[in-house]
Amino acid sequence: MGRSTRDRAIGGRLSDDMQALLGSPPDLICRSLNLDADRAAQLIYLDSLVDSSAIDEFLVRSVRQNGFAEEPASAGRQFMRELPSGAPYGRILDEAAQAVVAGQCVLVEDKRERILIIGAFEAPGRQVEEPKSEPTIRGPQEGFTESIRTNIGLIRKRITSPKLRFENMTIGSRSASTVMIAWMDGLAPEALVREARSRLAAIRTDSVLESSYLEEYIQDRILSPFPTILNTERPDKTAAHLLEGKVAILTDGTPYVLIAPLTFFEMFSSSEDYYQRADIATFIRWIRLISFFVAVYAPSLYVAATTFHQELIPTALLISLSAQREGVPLPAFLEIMLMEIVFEIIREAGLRMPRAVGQALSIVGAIVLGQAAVEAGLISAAVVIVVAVTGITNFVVPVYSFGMSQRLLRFSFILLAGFMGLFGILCGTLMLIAHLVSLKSFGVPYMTPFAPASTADWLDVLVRAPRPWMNPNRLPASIQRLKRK
Amino acid sequence: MISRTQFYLLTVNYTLGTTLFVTINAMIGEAGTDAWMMPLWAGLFGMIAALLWIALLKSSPGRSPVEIALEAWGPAGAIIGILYLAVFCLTAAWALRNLSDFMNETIMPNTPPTMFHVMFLLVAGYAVAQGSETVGRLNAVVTPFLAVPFWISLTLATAVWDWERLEPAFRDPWAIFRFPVLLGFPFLETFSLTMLYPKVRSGAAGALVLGVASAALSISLVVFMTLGLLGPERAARINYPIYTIVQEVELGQAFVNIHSVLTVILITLIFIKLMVLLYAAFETIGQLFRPASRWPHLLALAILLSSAAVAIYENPIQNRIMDEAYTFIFISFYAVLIPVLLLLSGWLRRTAAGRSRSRRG
Amino acid sequence: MWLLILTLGPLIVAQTAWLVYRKMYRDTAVFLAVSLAGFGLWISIARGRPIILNAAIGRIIEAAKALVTG
Amino acid sequence: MLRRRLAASVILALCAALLASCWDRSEMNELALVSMVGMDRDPDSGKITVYMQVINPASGTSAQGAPAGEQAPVYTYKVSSDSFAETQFTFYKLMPRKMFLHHAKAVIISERFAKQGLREFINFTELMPDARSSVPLLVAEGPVGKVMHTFTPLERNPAESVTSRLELLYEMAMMSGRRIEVRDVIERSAKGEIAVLPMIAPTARRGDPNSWELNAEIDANANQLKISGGAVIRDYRMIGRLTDDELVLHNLLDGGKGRFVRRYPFRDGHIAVNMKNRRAKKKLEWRNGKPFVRVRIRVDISTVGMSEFHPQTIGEIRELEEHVNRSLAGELEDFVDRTRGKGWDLLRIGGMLRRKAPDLPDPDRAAEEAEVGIEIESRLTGMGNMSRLYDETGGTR
Repeated sequence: MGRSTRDRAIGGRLSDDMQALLGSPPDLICRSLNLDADRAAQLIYLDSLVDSSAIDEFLVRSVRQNGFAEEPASAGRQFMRELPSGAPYGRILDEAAQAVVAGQCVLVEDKRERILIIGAFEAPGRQVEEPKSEPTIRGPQEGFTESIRTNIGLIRKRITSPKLRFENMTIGSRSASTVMIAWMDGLAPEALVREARSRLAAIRTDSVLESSYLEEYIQDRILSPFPTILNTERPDKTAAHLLEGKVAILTDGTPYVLIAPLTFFEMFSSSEDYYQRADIATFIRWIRLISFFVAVYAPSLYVAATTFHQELIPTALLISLSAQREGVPLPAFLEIMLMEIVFEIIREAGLRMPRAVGQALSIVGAIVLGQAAVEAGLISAAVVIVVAVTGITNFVVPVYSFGMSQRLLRFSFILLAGFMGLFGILCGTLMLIAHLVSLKSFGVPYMTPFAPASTADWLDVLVRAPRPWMNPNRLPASIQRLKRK
Repeated sequence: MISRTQFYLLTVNYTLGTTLFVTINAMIGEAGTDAWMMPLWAGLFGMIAALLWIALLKSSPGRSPVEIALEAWGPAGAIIGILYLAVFCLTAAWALRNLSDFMNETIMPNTPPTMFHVMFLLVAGYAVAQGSETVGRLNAVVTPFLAVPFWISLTLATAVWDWERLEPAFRDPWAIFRFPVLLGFPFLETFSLTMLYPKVRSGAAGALVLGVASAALSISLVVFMTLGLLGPERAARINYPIYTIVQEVELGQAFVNIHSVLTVILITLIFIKLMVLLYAAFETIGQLFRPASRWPHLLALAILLSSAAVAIYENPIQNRIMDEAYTFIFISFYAVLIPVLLLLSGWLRRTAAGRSRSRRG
Repeated sequence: MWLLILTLGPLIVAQTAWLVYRKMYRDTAVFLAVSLAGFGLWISIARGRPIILNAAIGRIIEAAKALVTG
Repeated sequence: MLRRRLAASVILALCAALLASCWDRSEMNELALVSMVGMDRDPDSGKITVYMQVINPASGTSAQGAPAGEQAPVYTYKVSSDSFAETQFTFYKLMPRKMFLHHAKAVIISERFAKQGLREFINFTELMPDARSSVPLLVAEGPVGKVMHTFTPLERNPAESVTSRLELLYEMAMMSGRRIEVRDVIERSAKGEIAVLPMIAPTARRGDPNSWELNAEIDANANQLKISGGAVIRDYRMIGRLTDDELVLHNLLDGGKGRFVRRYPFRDGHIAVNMKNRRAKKKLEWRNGKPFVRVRIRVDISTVGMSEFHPQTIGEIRELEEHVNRSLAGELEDFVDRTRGKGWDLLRIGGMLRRKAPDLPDPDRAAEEAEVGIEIESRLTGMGNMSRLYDETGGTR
């Protein structure tokens, strides 16, 4: 008799205390399965996080058929494990609660006094879709999702090699997010993997909701406009980088994967380069390089040329420009500054606003700010052109975060140009180069393969050489440096 | 640690540094159509001097002259070190002032010189604070963007090339030796590079000598082209022949005035020179006083240099007179005399030690 | 003149204070030595009687010559 | 911490400097774009008069669209004072905008000024960093003021009109050389050699120059500028003139590479020969102690425009070439003799001697008694669109 009460106690108590502990949420289910007289069992789970069909069809049935009689296999700790029955009740309760909120299902068999934790996790989430931020015309159209297991699958399906390594870490005292380091064993330098591991381990934070959280912790220098870690939502890109011996960091709950190390010129090569014909890809790569310079320098050069060094401008052009400026109230510097800021505002608005309104915005932007401002004589037409060109060229670069840094640079250069003309631009440029060459990403100089120079790599940086011309087993210089260490 | 190539490029750019702006017309004024031979023998002398420094540096590897002085002479060495600090600062101030003179006389007449000084000091300070690697790599990255436009513009200018301007040649074989300042100014000044020398991975010696040699060659080539493009009559009179050349370059009918771009590109050379000197000064401070912080001392140096650049000389004319009177003596004092003394003392100590060891044995 | 003092003064003072606060006394000494030299030079410029370093070197060398020749 | 403070101070400094609206900054519409400069010097009073022709940008389309009504393409400002430096500043009594010399296309000197000597002006321009010495220098026949106050038809901006005409004259008629820029005058004069500058003159006036009926005037010869003749400059001073005819010959000897037409008596009529200079080389030789200058010129001739005669046989071709050689050489020889007679060393023999034989005691004497031999080698390369001419008897011959 007393036995039965005690039995009653363990299952019931657990479920009651669970209710209390979680504040009796609506989605907490405590099912008590009444089997034959001497076998009763309790199922405790959150039905918002578990696959209820799996529970009904698989769990309940196997419990009925006494499927859990034998010891659970040691393998698959994730899937099913048994709490040591001898443990103090408090600890059991905590572990059970932790398991339940993690989307697992707690099975209490009163008779045998066993508490099994069975993974039936199935969180709501979207399917694999086309990557939003970096679409390609040719090449795979699938992108990472928020579920880390899907992402791992997406990578594995591209690299079917036993050398592909994943290492699990849990970061965030509250969110306890799953983070995985992925690398190719043998390709990736030991030092790199060790570095990544130690940097991730050193993170002290309460939550990781997006990989950018990690990026801020593990990047080499905080005060820099340039990203030193690549983030992508393309599995094929990730695979390509892994095969170059780099390290990828997957974070649960975000489709963006971090890849390190990153060098400056890699930001000009998109994964599509390798799907296009070599010559075309090379051409496009150069276009990107040029448009980078245009995006950064065009407005400042305009300011410098029109307010400091007018002799640079061909006579005819100078005449028409100065004719345009007749009666324009603002100095050219302010004109450009104003238009640039307005343009940034419009762009930001365009990003945030609901799709339906976009049309209206573009009309306002185009007509009101362009034409009207010119015709009202507030802005000279040339300025509008310059700003428009820079705005467009800014979108050419394949890495979004790099585009952001370009905007930052652009404004500082305009400031310098308005301050001291070409000399100011020169100073800014030297400063920029000094900064770039001093940057490092996971111990790799940012400007590799140019400073320090390794001519062998130029074949894949300045041009996109046809694959047959390139040695498939050759790792990029950045990785080789790390290997040498 | 910087690579051999980077050190080589540094040497070349450093030597070209202010030379292209200051001495060309003086050379041509001295030797007329044969002026292009001057840098060659001066460069030869510079190479010999470089060999002397290399001998000194090889005598105790991985040490800069300042450190060598410190370990050789103790407190006296410290005084030498402070002297070197002063010398580096002075040379840097010189470079800065040449820059602002040039800018004021050419494309930006109204900007106060100090603005130029401060801007360059800021950038150079930032670069130096990042360490020798940054200095080397910055220069390596900049060099092509420097050399290509410069030589292209000179080639474009050859539209008005005229061999008649180079005649009569070889009038007076001794004329080319009548300008000893040249020994001191571009070539002995490369001594500041010995502060970077220990930072070079390997083969720094070759890089240094080769650098001086190719710098001498390119200076002589520039002088040669100046003669062929402007003729000795004009080139000897104009203050900045290079500026006049690029001013008269025409890119077709449209771009008739590209000089401001080329000017701004050219002054990068001065920047590199300044950067090296600032690095040398900063390194000297570091080796003399072993400070724990970097930025404060760069700030202090910036203050000192920005003032020294204004006070270094009253006006370019006075500067030229002083140059021709004293520069050579001044430079050869710290770049030849002191290294020789250091070398001798080191050699004496070594022989003495050897003898004592043999006596003991 | 005043502008100069207003710009440089605070810079030097703040920097020194920071160094002292960080207990880097040797650095403080070096910093003050160098920066005050510069400051002095600035003052001399601002007062319109700059010390022309170039001429100073010249004088030194002349003196040295005199010594050597006796 | 410290780095951030430094950065902040840098930004502050920048902004402060910006607010102080920097030193060399000037908006485009604060500039007076000088397109042409004219100069005159009164021989007795020594007063210098400078004309600045400034482009009027509003004559083009402006930000507000096309300008209302007809506007002058250029305005001419005039200032006179005792020295160039002073004129530069007195201009601002009249000029509301900053003088901008970089785009000046041509400099025009009055004949009397040229005769007094240009050294002062040359030094002034060379001293000014923003004045390029690579602009063509023209000598105005008669008062320079007239030239500066003349619009040119078709190419409204006189400076443009002048420069393009100089180019065309060089290409098509060799009536203007390559060495007509300020820097060439400097160099040649410094070498003690002769430079020849083009001359410009206003044509006959008709109607009121300041009224707009001029734009309705069909006769493009009236009320405009004409470039013809050459001013001989030695030692910064104008010492004489060359006619257009002589100008062609001089440019040919000077190594000009344009095409030109000469008309020679041939058989029982004349032929107009179309020539293009290929190579002109001067060589210094010594004949019994006297310098001998051998000039070798290779010209390509073509039958284009030779409406009188068309060679049919090899013999005729040779005959034509021989004839051209002889006549051109003859022309050149007596041109050289004539000019040397006047004491103008247009072949620049003196300079040549100074270069090639620097140890000569008195190069000028030697130059005077030097002999000149001119050899022409012409080749028939081009031909017109006909292989034989319509040679009926109609028309003149």
